Amino acid sequence: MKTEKNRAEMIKEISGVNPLKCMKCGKCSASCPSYNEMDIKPHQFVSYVINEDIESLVNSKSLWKCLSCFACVERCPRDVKPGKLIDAARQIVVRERGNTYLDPDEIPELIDPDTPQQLLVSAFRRYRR
Amino acid sequence: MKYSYYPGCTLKNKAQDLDHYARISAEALGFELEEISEWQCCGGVYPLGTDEIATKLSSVRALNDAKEKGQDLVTLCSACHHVIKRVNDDMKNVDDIRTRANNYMALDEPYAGETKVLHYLEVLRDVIGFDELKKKVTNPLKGKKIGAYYGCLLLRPGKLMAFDDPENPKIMEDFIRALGAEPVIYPYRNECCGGYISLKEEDMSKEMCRKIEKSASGFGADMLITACPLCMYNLNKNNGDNLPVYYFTELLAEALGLKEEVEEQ
Amino acid sequence: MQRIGVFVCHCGTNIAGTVDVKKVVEMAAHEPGVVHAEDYAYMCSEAGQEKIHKAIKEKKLTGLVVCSCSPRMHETTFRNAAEKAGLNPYMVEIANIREHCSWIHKDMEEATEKAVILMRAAVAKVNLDAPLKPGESKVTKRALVIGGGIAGIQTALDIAEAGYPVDIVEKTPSIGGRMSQLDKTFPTLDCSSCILTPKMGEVNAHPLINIYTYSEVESVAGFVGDFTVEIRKKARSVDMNKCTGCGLCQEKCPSKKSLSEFNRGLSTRSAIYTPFAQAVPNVPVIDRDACIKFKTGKCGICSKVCQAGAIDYDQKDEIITEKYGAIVVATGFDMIKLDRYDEYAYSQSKDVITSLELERIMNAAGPTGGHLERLSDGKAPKEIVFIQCVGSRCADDRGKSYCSKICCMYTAKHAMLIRDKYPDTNVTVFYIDVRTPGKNFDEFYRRAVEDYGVNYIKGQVGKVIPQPNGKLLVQGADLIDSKQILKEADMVVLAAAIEPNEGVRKIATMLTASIDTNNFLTEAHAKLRPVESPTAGIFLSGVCQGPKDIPETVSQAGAAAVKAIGLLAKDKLLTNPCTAHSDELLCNGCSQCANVCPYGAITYEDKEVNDHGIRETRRIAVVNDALCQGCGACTVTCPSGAMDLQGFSNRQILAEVDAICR
Amino acid sequence: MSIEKNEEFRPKIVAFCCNWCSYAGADLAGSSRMSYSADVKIIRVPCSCRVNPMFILRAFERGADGVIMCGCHPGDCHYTSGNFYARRRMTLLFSMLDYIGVENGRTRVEWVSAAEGAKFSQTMHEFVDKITSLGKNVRLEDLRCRN
Repeated sequence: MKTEKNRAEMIKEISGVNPLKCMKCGKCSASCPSYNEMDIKPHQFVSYVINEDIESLVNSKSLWKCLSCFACVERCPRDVKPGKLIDAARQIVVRERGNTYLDPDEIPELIDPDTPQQLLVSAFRRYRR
Repeated sequence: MKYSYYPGCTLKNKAQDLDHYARISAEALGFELEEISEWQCCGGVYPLGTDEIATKLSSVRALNDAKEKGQDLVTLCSACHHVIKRVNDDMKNVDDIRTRANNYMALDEPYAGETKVLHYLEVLRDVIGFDELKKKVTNPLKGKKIGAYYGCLLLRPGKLMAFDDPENPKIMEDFIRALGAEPVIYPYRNECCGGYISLKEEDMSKEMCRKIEKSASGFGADMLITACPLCMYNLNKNNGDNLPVYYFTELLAEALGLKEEVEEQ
Repeated sequence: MQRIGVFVCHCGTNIAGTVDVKKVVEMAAHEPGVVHAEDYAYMCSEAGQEKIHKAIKEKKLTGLVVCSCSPRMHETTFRNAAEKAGLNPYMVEIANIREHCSWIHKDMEEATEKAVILMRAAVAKVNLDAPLKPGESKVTKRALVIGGGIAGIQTALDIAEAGYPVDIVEKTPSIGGRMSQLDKTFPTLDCSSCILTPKMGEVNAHPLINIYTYSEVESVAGFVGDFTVEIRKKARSVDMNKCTGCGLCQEKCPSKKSLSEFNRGLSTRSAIYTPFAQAVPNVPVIDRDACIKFKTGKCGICSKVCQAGAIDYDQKDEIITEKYGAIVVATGFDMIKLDRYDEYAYSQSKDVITSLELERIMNAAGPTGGHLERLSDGKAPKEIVFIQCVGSRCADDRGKSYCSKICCMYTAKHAMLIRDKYPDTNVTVFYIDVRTPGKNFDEFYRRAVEDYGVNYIKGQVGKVIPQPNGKLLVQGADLIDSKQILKEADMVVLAAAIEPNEGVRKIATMLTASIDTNNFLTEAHAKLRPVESPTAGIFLSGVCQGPKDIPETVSQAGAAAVKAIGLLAKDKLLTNPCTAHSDELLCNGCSQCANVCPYGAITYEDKEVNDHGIRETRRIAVVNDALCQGCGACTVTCPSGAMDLQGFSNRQILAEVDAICR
Repeated sequence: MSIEKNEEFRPKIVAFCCNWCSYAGADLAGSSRMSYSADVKIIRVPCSCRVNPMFILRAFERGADGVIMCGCHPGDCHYTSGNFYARRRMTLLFSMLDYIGVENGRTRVEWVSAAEGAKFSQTMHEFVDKITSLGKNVRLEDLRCRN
C-alpha cells in the first residue's frame, strides 16, 4: 500500500505540476464548466495534494466530472494547470487494477446510432487504463 | 501542394461528411491530401500524464510517416489535431518523452518533432489565404448568419496549439466571411460542449450545449459550424433541432459549388 | 615584494557560520607576500577598521586583502580605511566570501575551501597592484529630468529650489503625466487636477526650469558631472512664442476624428490640439498624420484663423544639445495592453473598460462630461463589477510577475465614489487579496465596505460573457462561500497591471543605466540606494523604478532631487583611476583601440621613443584619463598587447586565474 | 590545499563576471541565498569586453574544466557596446576551441542582469552539470603547471 506521501508525490510527478505555485485566486473554479457537479472544486485540488490527502481526492466524484477542456489551464495566472492535477489523480485511480469508471458492459446502454467512435475512444482513455 | 493527411477514426465512419467535403474542396482549391497509410487511432484525448508514452505512439507514427515523405501533416478532427499537435510538441521539446518514444519505436532515424502539423483551417488561412479562397467561391453563402463553434480542443492550451487567440479567435469567422456568409460572434464559442462526458453524464453535456446554442441564437446565428465530430454529436443530440450544425467543410464545398454535384452522384 | 595584510571578516555568523575563518587566516599566512593575517567579527566596524589601521602602521603593509562581503558593499569603506592609514586606496582588494561563498554554500568544508581560493586570488591580484591616483573632472551645474509627470515635476521643482537650473524633457505636448488623467486621488479624495495644476504652473513659471514638451532625448554621451545630451524637439507646427493659446484653431479644425490620447481613445480630438484644457504649455501641436493640410496640401484653416500668425507648417524637428551634471529618469508608466486577456471581453464589449478609462469617464472633462454611463448605449449602469489583478501577479508570459500595488486602493476609491454619487448602483469587487499597506489606506478600504456597501468577493473572474441584451454576464468564483457566481452586470472595470512606459528601455540604453526584465530601472542598492542607478549621475524618480502611488512617487521624487543636488553642489568629482594605458614601446599606432573605444578617449600622437637604443618618432595611442571609463575594450582589441587597464591588468587577471586553478 | 576528493569528480570552473550586471547578479543570488556549486569561482572584470581570450586559454592551460563568461544583456552594457565586442570575440574563440577539440560545452556566454539572481544561480547549476558530464579537461591542460 502506498502512503499518502507517495501518492502525493506521484500526482506531482505524473502531472508535472508544482502545487506550491498556486496563489489561490480561484480563476480555475471561476472558469470551470463542471464546477457545480464537483465536490472538490478545481482550486481546492492543490490543497489536497499539498496536504497529502490523496484518499479524499481519489474518492472525489470531481475526477469524473472534469471535461479536460483546459479552460483552467489556459486561464491560470500562475501556470499551475489544475486540469493536469485532476487528470493525474484520475490516473492514480485507473492505474490500480480493476478501478475504472467505465465498464465495457455498460456501453450498449450508453450509445445510440449516432455516437461517434471518438466519444468511446476518448471516454475509454480517460476512464480506464 | 501535397500534404500528408490524418483522417482519424470517426472520419472514416460517423463523420464521413467532414472528410469527404474536405477532400473534394481541397482538390478544387489545388492542394492534395494524401492519406497516411496504416494510420492508427490517436486515442481521442491527449494523455496528460508526463509519464505516458505508449498512448502517444500512434501519433508519433503518423508524424514520422509525414516526415519521411517530407510533407506537412494535415488534420481535420479537432481531437486528432489537438492530440497530434501536442505529441509533436512533446517530441520536439521534452527530452524524456522523445528519448523514450524513440527507444520504443526504433526508427531508422529518430523522430524529433520535425513535422509541421496543420489543421485544415490553417491550410486555408496560412497557405491558400482567405482572400484567395474568396475568389474561388462560386456560390457565396449570402444571407446566412453562421456561428463558429470552436470548442476547446482547437484553441487550448493557446501557447501549444498556437492556432488562434484562445479567448477571442477569428479564424473561423474569417473563413465564414470568405464563403460570403456573415459570421456571428458569440461568447460561448470557445466553451466546452461536454466532450466525452456526454457518455456517462448526459445532463451535464446537455446543459453546456444549451448554453452554447442559446448564446449563438441570441446573437442571431441561424446555424453553427464545427470541426469536431464529438461537438457535432453533442450539439445535435441536445439541441431541439432549432439550430442546425454543419461541418465547416460541408459549407466550404457548398460555397465552392461542389455540393450539388456530390448529391447528384 | 609587497607586504600584504589579509583581514578575514566573520560578519557575525553570516560568514563564520559556513566558513572556517580561522582556517582562511591560517592558509593566508602561507601565501606569497602575506606578512599579516587576522580575523575579526565585523571588519567594517570602527574596531575592525582600527585593526586594519594598526596593522598597516605596525607591519608596514603595502597592500590589503579583505575577505568579506561584496566589494559593491564595502570596497569604499576599506579603501578609505587604508587611505587614513597612509596607504594608497587602490592597494586594497576584496575577496567576496559572503555573497559568493558563505551565503550560497551549506557545507563548511566546501565553503572554506572556496573562501581560501578566493582569498588566494585576491592576494595574487594585490601582489601586482600599483598605487593609483584618481583624476578630477568638472561638474556641469544643470540637471535634466526625463519625463514631465508628477515625479518629474516634483524633482525639477526641488532641484530648482536649491538653485540649480533644470530642463524637463516631456514626450507628449504637455506636462502633467498620468496624474493629470486621474479624477480623484486616494486616500483623501482630492481632485487630482486641483492639486496637480498649481504644480504644473509653478514649474512653468520657475525661472530656473526650462520645459521641452513634445520632445525626446535623442542621445546621451559623457558621464557623471558631464553629460552631453541631444534633445529632439519635434516640430510642433505652432510657434511657441507667438501662440496666445486662444484655442480658435482647435475649434475650427475640420479634422476632428483622431482619438484623444488623453481620454484613452474614448473621445476624439482635432488634428491641431492641446491634450487637455489645463495643458502646460498651453500651445497646441499639429498631429501631422491627421492634418488635412499635411496629407493633401489643401486646408490651412488653422493658419487663416490664427490671429497671432503662430501656425508654421514648415517647422522642422530641432536638435538641442545641452550639457548636464545629473540626469533624473521619471518616465512613468502605462497600463498593459489587454489583448491577451480576452476572457474578460475587453475587445468584445465597449462596456468592459480599464480603470484608467473609468477615471476619464468619471472626470468632468472626460468623454461623458463626468456622467457615469455605458459607452455602448449611454445608459447609467446599475450593476458594476470590478476585477482585480488583471495581468498582475502572473507566472506566465501573458502578464506581469509583480503586484501593481496601486489597484487595490484606486478600486476602493472608484467603488466608493460610485456608491456615493449613484447610491442605486451596486458595486461588486472580485479580488484575490486586498493589499492596503499605507497610512489611512486600510481604513479607506474598510469605509468602502462598511459605509458605502461595496460588495467584495474573494475570488477571480473566469470569463465575462456579453449577452444579447447588452448586459455582461460575469462568471466568477466566491472562494469563501464556495460558489461559482454568475452575475449580470452593466459595466465591468478591469484593474489592468501597470508597466513602465514603453520608451524606457531605449532611454536606459542611452544612459547605460541597468534595467530589469520587467523594464523597471534597477536601483544601485535595493534598500540603501533606492533612488540612484548603479550608473553614476543617473537618478530614478517615480514608477520607472517600480510600482508606486502618488505620495510615494512624490517622496521618491524629492529623494532623487536631493541626490542630484548633492552631486551638483560639488565643484569637482574624482574620476576612476582604473583607466587604460598604452605601452609606447609596443604600440604600433594601428588605430584599432580608438575604433572600439565608446568614449572617444583615445587619440594618437607622434612621439619620439627609445626602442632598445633606436630613437625614432612613432605614432602612439594616448588615452585621455578624463574620458576613459575603464571598460577595457581596447585592451583586448590591441593586436600588439600594448593596451592595459590599471587595476585590472592582464597580469593581474592572469594571476587570479592561476590562483583559482592552482 | 588541494583536497583531492577521489570519490567524485569536482570540476574547476572559472566565471568571468562584469562588474555592473553579472557580478551584481551573483551578489543578488548570494543575498537571496540561491545556492549553486562551490566549484564556480568568480573573477570580477569591469566589463565582459575586458575578457581577453588569452584569459580563457590560460584557465584551461592551468587545469580549469570549464569557463563561463557573463555580461550585461545585449543593449544594456554599462559601457554601451562592450558586450557586443565580447560576444563576437567569444564566438570566434569558441569555434576555434571546438576546432582543436575542446568541447563546445566547456565554454559558455550568458547574459545576466543585476536583477537576475535566480538566473545566475540557475545558469551556474546548468553549467556545472554540463562540465561534470563532460569530465576532466584533458585537451588543454599543461601538466607542467600542476602542483
